[in-house]
Amino acid sequence: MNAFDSLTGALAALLILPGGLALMLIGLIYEWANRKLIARLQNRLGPRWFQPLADVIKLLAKQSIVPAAAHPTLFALLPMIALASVLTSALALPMLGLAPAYAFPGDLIVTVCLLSLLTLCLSLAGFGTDSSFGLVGAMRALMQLFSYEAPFLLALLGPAAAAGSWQIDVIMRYAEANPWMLFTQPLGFFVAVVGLMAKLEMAPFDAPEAHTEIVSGPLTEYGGRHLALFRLSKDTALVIGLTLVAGLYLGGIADPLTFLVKTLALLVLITGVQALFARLRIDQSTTLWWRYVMILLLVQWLVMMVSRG
Amino acid sequence: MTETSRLLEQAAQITTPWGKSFTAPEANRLDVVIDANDLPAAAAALNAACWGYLAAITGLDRGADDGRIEALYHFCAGAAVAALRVTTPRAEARLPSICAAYPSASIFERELSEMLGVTFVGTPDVTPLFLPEDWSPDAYPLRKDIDLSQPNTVPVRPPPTNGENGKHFIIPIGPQHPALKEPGHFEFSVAGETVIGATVRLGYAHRGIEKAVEQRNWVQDLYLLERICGICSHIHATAYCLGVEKLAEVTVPPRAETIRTLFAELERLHSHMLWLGVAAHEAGFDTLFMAAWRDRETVMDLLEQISGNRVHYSVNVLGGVKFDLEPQHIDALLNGAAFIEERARYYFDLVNHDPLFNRRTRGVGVMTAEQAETIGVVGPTARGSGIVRDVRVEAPYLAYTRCPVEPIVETDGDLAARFSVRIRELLESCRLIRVLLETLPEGALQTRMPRRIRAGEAISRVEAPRGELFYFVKSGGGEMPERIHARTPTLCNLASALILSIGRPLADIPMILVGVDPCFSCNDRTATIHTADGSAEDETWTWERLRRYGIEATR
Amino acid sequence: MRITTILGDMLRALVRRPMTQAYPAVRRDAPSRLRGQLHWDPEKCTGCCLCVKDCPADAIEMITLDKAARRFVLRYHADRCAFCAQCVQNCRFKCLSMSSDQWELAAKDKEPFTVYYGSEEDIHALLEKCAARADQALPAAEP
Amino acid sequence: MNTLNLPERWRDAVETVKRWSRINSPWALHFNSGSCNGCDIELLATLTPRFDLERLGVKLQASPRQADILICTGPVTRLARERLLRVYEQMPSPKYVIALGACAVSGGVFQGCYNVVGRVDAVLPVDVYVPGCPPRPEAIIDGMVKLLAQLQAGEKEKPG
Repeated sequence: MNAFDSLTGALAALLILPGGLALMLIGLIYEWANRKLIARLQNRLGPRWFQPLADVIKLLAKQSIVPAAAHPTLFALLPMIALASVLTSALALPMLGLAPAYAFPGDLIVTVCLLSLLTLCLSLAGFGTDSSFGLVGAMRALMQLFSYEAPFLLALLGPAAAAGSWQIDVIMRYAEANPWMLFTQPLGFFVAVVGLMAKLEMAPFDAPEAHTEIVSGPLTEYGGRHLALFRLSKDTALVIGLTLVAGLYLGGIADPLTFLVKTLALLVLITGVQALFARLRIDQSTTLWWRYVMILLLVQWLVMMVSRG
Repeated sequence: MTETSRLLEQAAQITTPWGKSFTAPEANRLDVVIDANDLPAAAAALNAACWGYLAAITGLDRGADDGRIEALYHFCAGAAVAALRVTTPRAEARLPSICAAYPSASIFERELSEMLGVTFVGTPDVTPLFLPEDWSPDAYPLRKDIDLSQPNTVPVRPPPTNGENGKHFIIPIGPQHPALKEPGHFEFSVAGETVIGATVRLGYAHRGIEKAVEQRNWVQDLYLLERICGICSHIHATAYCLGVEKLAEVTVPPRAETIRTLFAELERLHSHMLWLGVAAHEAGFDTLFMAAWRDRETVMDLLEQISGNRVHYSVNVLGGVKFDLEPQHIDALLNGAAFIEERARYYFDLVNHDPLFNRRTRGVGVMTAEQAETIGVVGPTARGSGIVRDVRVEAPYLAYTRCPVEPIVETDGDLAARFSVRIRELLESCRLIRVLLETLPEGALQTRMPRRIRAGEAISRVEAPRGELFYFVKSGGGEMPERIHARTPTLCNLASALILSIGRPLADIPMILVGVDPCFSCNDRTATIHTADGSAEDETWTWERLRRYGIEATR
Repeated sequence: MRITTILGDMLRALVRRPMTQAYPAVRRDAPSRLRGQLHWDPEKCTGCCLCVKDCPADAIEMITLDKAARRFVLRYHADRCAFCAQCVQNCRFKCLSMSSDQWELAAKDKEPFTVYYGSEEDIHALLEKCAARADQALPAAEP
Repeated sequence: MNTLNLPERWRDAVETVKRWSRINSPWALHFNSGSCNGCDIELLATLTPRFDLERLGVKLQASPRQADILICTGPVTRLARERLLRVYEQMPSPKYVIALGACAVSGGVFQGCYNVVGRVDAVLPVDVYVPGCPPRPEAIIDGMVKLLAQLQAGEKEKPG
């Protein structure tokens, strides 16, 4: 009963009270940092600092059209579920150096799964709109999900195994006390970063919404406030993903300063990779995951097991 | 010109059994008048002797007084152009098809039947090409007596529906689609991620320019034809000017010739760089897109500085050019060429060595030389498959006669080869710009042109950035042309893209489409390519069927 | 296999200033040959109408008020103009020129696109005449 | 928003924020209704490093559902007319239309061609006209800025 109380309390804090809002705001700022850096890498000026905020407010204030072919309730509900699941996944994370709102053993798995719910919602949104672009995009999103999900989770389990716990704040405390796992498990770090990019559907893994092929993929028919919610959930997922990987591999995030420095450093790395590559075809991307990344991970685990004896 | 005269003599010999009269309107041309019934036999003889390729079929309405419609079958070999001329009564226009010998004639024949109301006996396809669905079936736009003040419409058939069609899934692309900056409607049937069929509906940019030129005077037409295409505007205007100047027997001053050539090469530079950017964008490689367009601004600046406009430079006037080159322009051009050269080397390195980008280009959309020959592709698309087809080399015009061009050829035939060809052409264009500036003659810019052009017919062929551009200009001696026929390089290349896309993953389609650098405002046609149900293999395409669609387009 | 040749370009872009021009804030001069809005100087015009004849877009109308007194008004339609400069070429008396400065022509309605050139009183006279014959005013203003 | 019973002051504030967001985040959709490509490549050029419209918040959207401004180039051909209307209908309001280039504004050199319906405002309500053949990228930005200025001034406010 006590656990339930604290859970609902934490949920309320995240979803309704400033916690969730702050998280979304950080997400918008990170989106801006990402776009600005890409622009600079392309020798452009790039967006102004308030750009993502203006985008979201504008979308919220716009007329929203529900296509005739879509199920009206599902159409409106999916973005909300996506945002809620992403926000819920932040429960177990120590953000900005604060203690996690609701930590429990095994919350690492739950967090990653809740993040995947975003992709599932996106796919369902694509399937639900009866647009051929949406369908193809949804198929691609799912295909990609199945290919990166396992390696990504395994890559995050590396630090967990090292720390001997599946609870995020325990692992992070272990990470703080020990040498950075970026150096002890470099392959795992590599897979975690690439997996994060795939999870966030960033180039070169943006095949599900490759707009030269399938317009905007699953979101083709989405506009107005539904789109705004999806964008917010994606931005929030970006922050959560960065926190996870930075906390686990870059030696923990004890205070707000290290949190900012480490997540932003990771963002810069991801953005650089994003600008550097051409888009992978969906078949190339799945091949990449199963043929190369899986092998890398297995090597990593083998080394870990051998070194532990 | 001995090679050309030898070719023409050979053509005359081949067609002797059917020829009723042989004339040579220009040094490199031969007109053979034959009887309409002999057409298939004569065409078959030319085909059997491998004399050139079918470049275009021009239809002429000779008016109510004459009572006949004339069709000109242009064959080109090197610099030589031989035309078979046939006539048919206007009231009941009927011609035998030559698709048996030249499958590529199909689209020309469809155009003729749609625009002039000629019935082709034995042609495989008679569906309308580029007029809207509600266009009246007995209004022929290019006939002289059509009343275009009427809407000429009939009630429409319901449009085809998108989405699931039978058991296949159809992905529509266009006319409004981010991959296409221009309108054209494609439908790809897919099984999973694999394309198993492709159709295209063009005509979204069909404005009816060939008819409009007959209602405007010679000078106005220059600007109208320039606006066939915003990317290769100068070359359209140049082709037209060359034709009209030939008719008027006006010689353009050498300085003007060089300036025209210079602009043609600048246009090639900007067009190829634009293409490089767009192709990179299709591959999801936005950094390269931005870089290519950033560097392209150098060329745009040069164009704007010299001509006063970034896109429709309108450098040409009939009889010469408008704008002279000042010393500071020459300096700017040399600097610009040096810069582009440096960047082109860098891009060449990039597209050949970037591992992820190469995964999207190597072995994608492979077209063998034999395939290219039968489909009838032109320009860089053909040169990427190892075929030297470049009018600047085969039949030099303007200043290319003084400054020879080195043809750029790659043999792999895939997208990577097309990238290489276009980027190496950037280098070649930079070299040409330097040579042209070194040998820039002094003198006047314009020769006076008469307002009325003496009656006659002229053919001009030029090399647009996308391939050979063929113009046929006919004057009746008045202030307005009687007929202008422009055959643009895009459609034959586009047909190749549709053929190559079958059996490929959907993600490759934008790349393959863009690989041929399609230009829909240049051409407005419908080509339909279907595969048999359920089969995703190229084998469903016989060579005959392939060839039927490998055709040049007209406007 | 080289890892991404474009990396060098990206890093160079990062240290260099962005290439972006701050256009609405900073307005750079266009090249002197730029073909902007057409200008007409009535001083030397003989009313030969060669400019009108060869205009590909019907953008120029020469309205003769009094041929003998050389009173002409030139009505220019910037919205139709193709900025090809053929009229400038055609004019034997160099009455026409294209501004290198007036190229920001965007407007929320089409009113500013119809420009009258000529002396004040001629334009006034013409507009009055048009108003008087409101039924057939502004010949061919709307195609 | 209007159903909420907010005090006048608050409603004004909400309106101001809405307008601010609209002005700072104009997402555009490009439709070619039969143009010669000239305007299209110049529009594309405004997105590239030299002009970079992203600094004004402009993003070229792929789907009409996500666009605020329809940028239309070229004279409207008979075939393109239906499509143009359909794309416009798919856009959520408030929506605006920019007619780009002489052909879109007036028909340009293609006036009277048999397959051309005519200028864009014969089909759709146009908010800003940008003449030029084609307009320079700066002139396109100028048109965009003039549209945004209209929004700022509160003109053309449409229910949304």
